[in-house]
Amino acid sequence: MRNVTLNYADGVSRSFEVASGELILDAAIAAEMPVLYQCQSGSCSTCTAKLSSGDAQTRAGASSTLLASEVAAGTRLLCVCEANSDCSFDVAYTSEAGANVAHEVHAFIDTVEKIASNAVRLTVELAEGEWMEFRPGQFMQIEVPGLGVLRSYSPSSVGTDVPKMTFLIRILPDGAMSNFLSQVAGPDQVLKLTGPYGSFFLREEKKRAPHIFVAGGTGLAPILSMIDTLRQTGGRKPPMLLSFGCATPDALFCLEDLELRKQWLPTLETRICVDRDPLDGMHHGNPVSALREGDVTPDTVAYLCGPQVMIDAATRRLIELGADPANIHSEQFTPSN
Amino acid sequence: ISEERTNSSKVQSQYQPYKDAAWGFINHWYPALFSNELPEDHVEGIQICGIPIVLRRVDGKIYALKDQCVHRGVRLSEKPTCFNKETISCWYHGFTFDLDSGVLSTIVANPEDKLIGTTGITTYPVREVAGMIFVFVREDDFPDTDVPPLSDDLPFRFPENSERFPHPLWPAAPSILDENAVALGMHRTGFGNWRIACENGFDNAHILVHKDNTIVHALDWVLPLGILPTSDDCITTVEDDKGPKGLMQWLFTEKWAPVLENDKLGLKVEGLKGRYYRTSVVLPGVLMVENWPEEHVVQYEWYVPITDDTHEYWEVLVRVCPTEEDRKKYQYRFDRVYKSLCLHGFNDCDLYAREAMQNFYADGTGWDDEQLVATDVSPITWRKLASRWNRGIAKPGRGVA
Amino acid sequence: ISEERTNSSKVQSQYQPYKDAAWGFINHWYPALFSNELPEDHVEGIQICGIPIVLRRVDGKIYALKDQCVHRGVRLSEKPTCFNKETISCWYHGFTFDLDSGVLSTIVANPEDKLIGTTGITTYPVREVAGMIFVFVREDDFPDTDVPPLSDDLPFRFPENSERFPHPLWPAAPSILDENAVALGMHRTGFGNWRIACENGFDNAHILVHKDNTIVHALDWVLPLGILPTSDDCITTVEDDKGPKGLMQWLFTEKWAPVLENDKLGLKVEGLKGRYYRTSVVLPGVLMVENWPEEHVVQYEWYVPITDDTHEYWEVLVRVCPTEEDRKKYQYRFDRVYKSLCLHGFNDCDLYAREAMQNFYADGTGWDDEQLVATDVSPITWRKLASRWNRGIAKPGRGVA
Amino acid sequence: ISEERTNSSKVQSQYQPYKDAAWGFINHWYPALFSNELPEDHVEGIQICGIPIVLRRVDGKIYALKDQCVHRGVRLSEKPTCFNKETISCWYHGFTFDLDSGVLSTIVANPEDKLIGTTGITTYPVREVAGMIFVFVREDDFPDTDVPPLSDDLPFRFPENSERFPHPLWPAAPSILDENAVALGMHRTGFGNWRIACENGFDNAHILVHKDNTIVHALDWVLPLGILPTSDDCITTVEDDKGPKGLMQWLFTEKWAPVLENDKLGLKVEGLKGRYYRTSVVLPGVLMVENWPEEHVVQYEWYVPITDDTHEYWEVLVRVCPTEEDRKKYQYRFDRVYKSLCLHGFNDCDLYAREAMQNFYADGTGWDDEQLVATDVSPITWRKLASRWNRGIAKPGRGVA
Ligand code: FES
Ligand code: FES
Ligand code: FES
Ligand SMILES: [Fe+2]
Ligand SMILES: [Fe+2]
Ligand SMILES: [Fe+2]
Ligand SMILES: [Mg+2]
Ligand SMILES: [Mg+2]
Ligand SMILES: [Mg+2]
Ligand SMILES: [Mg+2]
Ligand SMILES: [Mg+2]
Repeated sequence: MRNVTLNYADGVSRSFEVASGELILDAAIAAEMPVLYQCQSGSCSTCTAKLSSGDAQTRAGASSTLLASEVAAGTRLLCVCEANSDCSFDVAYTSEAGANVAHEVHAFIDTVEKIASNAVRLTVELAEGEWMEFRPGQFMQIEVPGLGVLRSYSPSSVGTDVPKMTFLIRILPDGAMSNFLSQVAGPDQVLKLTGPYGSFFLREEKKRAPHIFVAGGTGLAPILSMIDTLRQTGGRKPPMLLSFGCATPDALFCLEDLELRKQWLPTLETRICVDRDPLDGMHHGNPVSALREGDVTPDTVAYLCGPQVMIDAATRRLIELGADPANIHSEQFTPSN
Repeated sequence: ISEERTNSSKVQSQYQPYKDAAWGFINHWYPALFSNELPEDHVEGIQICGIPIVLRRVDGKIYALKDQCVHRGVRLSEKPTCFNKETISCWYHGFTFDLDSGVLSTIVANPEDKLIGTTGITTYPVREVAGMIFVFVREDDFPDTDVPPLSDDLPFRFPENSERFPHPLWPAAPSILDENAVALGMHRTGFGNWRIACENGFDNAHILVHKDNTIVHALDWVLPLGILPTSDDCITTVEDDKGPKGLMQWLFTEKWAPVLENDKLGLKVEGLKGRYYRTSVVLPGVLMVENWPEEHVVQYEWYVPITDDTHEYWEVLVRVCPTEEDRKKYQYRFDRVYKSLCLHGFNDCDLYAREAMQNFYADGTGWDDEQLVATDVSPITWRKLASRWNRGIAKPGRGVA
Repeated sequence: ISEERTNSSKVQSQYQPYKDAAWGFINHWYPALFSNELPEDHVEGIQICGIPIVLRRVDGKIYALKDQCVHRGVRLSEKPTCFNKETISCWYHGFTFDLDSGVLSTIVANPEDKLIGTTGITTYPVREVAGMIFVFVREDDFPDTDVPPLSDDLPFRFPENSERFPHPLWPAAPSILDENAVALGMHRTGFGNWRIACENGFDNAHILVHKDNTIVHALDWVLPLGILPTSDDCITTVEDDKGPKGLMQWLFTEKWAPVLENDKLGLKVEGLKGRYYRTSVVLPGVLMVENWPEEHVVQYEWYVPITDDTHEYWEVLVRVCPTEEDRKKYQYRFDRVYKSLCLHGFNDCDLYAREAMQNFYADGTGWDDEQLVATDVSPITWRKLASRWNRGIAKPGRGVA
Repeated sequence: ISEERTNSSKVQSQYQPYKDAAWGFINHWYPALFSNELPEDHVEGIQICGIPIVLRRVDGKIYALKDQCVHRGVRLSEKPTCFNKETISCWYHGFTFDLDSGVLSTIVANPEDKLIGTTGITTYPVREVAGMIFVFVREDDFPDTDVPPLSDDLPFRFPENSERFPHPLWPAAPSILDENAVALGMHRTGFGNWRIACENGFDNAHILVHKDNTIVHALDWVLPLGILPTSDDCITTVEDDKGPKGLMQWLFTEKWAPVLENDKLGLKVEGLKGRYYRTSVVLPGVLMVENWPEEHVVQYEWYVPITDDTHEYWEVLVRVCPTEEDRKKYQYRFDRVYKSLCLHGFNDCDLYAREAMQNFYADGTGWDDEQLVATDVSPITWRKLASRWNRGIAKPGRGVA
């Protein structure tokens, strides 16, 4: 066994074991190292790395597209390369390879639309030539113009809507962003966004399992993005249960959007909850209390977004109903963080 | 491991400049016409790398200028109008350009206009050798003093490279620059991008498409199923300070193994008359096939970009013919054998294959979706070399068809 | 635009997924070829939902694979090359794919390449019934285990639905899945988007275009000016857990009133021989016309997406023919009467009408500008249903013509 | 690009609206058809400024409506269907529109639908004079009350302008609006943008393209090499409150000098029979050539925008013919002389030149790259005037070919 270390562009280093005669890329993939590759046959040059210490050579008989000068300078193609000693390589990408690296973009405000007694929908369009890729559920930080303070919001829109992005924002008495949105914001004003951030995102590998979404208030935003992403995925759709709640009926929002999702997605069930004065068809209580026996199967995957107390209660309740704790993903979503 | 990590599109590819060169490499020498396509006092219009070019021959000398009037952009070649030997005039409003400098020297109906002498059209250096006219296709501001010799954009020469690239199996390949060289051939438009066409030229893995060609069977040639690289130095890149930049493939040496069998498919090649050849390619995309289609003859090919989805495909056979009789014999053999069986026949299959690849690459997705293998060491090496040594990436054509 | 149109912007948003389905719905069964278009050992290439597909028949069995080589993207069907009964090879560099699994099983000139066994092309499930070949056109990662039965993407069957959808005016419609069913028909390319074509099929308001058709007058049929919905339940949507998803129109019941007069225009339809029929449509866009063009016969139509602006228009008449003589008689009648007067004749007017609508929708503005009315309950119901029950929205073709 | 060009970026910004008018100017009168192209009860479809228009003649009167059904957008003219003298019906689902108001007055198979009377299609005012049909092509919300008289979009008239624009060398030009005026001519599609075509019409610097025309030599005309402006007031713009907006060029006065020699090129024009004429142009792009091709005749030209890359080129000769015999003689001369030698012959060279310019301007780069000179005072003045006085910039066609 040889020990091989990859030094990433972001300063992170990670090591793994390579058997003698084993190709370094094969070992890296097996060890779930972040590595970029494509052809695995020494041609496409995607897996290029620079040998910084140790001895590593192209497997005898394997071809590679490296020029002799490149080999002399230490360049190797990991897919056709064997380690003859412990060695380390520099790679040109970061340890987040394959993930979306956070960066700053500029966006123009399209609309600020009041959608409930204390919530607005903010629609923006990214500036020409700027782009933002994100996973459904991740969040961005938006700088409050003039004040320089940052607030975190998840898009309720999906990746294919970019350059348009939509956010649901709770209006707080005298909140920095709230004041900006309700008093200052107008079409074509420029906002600075940074992101994406967060490990609360839709798990692609679990997309066929039954889904439960529990959302409190504007915690609905990332959930909408997840539901729409699942909708856009071809093939069999999983059963989905959304439990969404606010304090009172006039604080609720996006109910028409949810109706539309139900029209488009036969496997989506929604429970709309209010703590007080429920209207016809609404659940009286919080979104956790709307969960019941039979909602959960052993492979259910759950996404929770809202105040910490709701997340704690929902987690307890889901486990009680039979959910695997490893399948419960959550994001605390307090209005001003 | 997540799916995204297998997607190489997120890293800047080592040959990104090549991927950007849909309209070709600019500031290079390209063939424009055969000499006999431009007789004395004729005017012809062509297009290379998105640039319209008009050629005129006066007293034997050839001039090449941008074929787009500075006034309102019509092509001068669309209705050739020349009032003397020093100029070419636009047929529309009579803007008249100096053949040698491109300067606006008069306007037919406006001889005193202040614009005269202050503007003009780009001129392109011209060389005529062995029956072919070459043009140096350049950006408008590329200085005359930087124009390299034509030989920098032509294949490696022999015997001067015989020591560097020995070839015991055949005589030293002739060159179009040799004394008494005669270039016979043809050109036609290929409906696909020039890079797709070019890569096919020196691709050692596509012999399958030629398996049923008449010339192979008429002459009892033995072609292997393919030729596999066996060593790291199967290709030598040439990046000398002076001279052409390109790559030489060590075909029919121990660095490449001919594949004669595929057990799984029950395929086996048998026979005696091995057909030895060697391919090399130099910038801006010139193929040389030594010892092809027979001894003492060399085949050149160019894939001259016209637009991003068309190229002019040039197939040229060169032989040194010191005497008039040699010349006649060569011409006769070209007309009777080479033209129909090689330039058509054999190479028609290549043109077909190149055009068949066009859809895959035309929308840009092919460059990401292709899955290359060991034998593709040839195109990959070429892409990297071309990315490194080209003299400029042509911009999309402006105001042209 | 009038406020009285029935497709307000709220209604429109309910069928947004349908508006996004320019390239069709993926993960559905579509007709590919008639059986006699793919004889033993033949290879054919087609395209559905932007996906190129190659079909090969070996020992009677049909295989369907993506017709785009993983190597450099050429279509395998462009020059069919098969070295044995288990594989299909790419004619260019000899990449060879297992017919059954699509896996890259060897490379002609590169039998030991590392890529072998690690990659491949998508395969498509195939069913052959009553003289037609169906292919399940799927996304690359759609699992075999999720492939639904063909019957889920075919029209409602009778008599098993006779109670649910009674039809006193005609005998139970045959199905292509019935024992001894014979499907006779034709297919041709329509130059327009598939949705525009499909909606015309079950549109009860367009009888006007058929007013002068030969078959109507030769057989003295009485066709009304139109058929108007008279009740909310004029259409039943079928959204059962299992089986096809679609809609049935209660034509020639009290839920629809034939319009026989228009006073304002002085139009009046008279006559005795009412021509009763009923249309239904199921995902992914299959029309059934019961009792058409005569008793015991049913007409099916498909509008198979090729690109966003072309579709393959299939017209198929099904009849159950238990004996050889029945078969012959049916074929004879098809050849002499149905083909010229119905599939051409009558339906040519539909094809014309569909292509006439294409400009309006092609630039995307038609979906917003159209002003639908009461009779358009049929397409609106269909759009909503299709938005809800399709198995995926096809993405624009990649690397194809 | 030379600093000496007359269209500096400042000048360019003055005519930005003109650069935006690729699809033409809307809310103007345009010729649609010759009277004899629309006999009694005929229906014809045309397209102007991206708007499809259907014309029907009933009892001599002509109606023009938007040729795009409000229902699902097909062209009414594609299969003309009229059940009475007051309406035109859509052949597809029978939406029926009042000829006069455009209102949806009934639906063939849906006489009680609530949409009836609430929607409709735009109508276009029509005028028929001297054998030509003109249509006022307007935006959907352009009010009837604002429609200007046809004369506002036709060339300047004489003798009422004879004092303002004296012309000692020829008789007062007739007008199509004169009593007994007869307009003979032709129209055909030009494959280029209408502005490029229009500017050629009154361009004094392009006489070179006509140098070899048969009519010039048959009639021994002397045409100069070009005509140069000699004074600031060589062009008068007409921007009166009422009447046409346009420009008059003072050709063959002391404000323009004919160029008869170019020393540098050794060119010299000699001869006696000067051919005097004068060009003017008015919005929306109507050329008048007075005294052309002979005395008492005037030539009009229109370049009617169809799309952004096609226009309908109209060439019309007008003469006043008070008697039937005058009419016959004029028709005879038109058929034998004018049509072949002028409208074809001479003007074919113009059409050729206009189409030759299209590539340069089609991708938008020509507007920036062109280098105009002194003689281009004509197009520059026109561009500024048109930018100022047009009644609206047409939007790209919606839902049309
Ligand atoms: S376009 Fe060439 S002179 Fe005017
Ligand atoms: S493209 Fe198919 S094998 Fe190369
Ligand atoms: S499209 Fe004209 S009536 Fe339907
Ligand atoms: Fe070849
Ligand atoms: Fe029909
Ligand atoms: Fe002219
Ligand atoms: Mg010079
Ligand atoms: Mg192109
Ligand atoms: Mg298309
Ligand atoms: Mg009116
Ligand atoms: Mg166009």
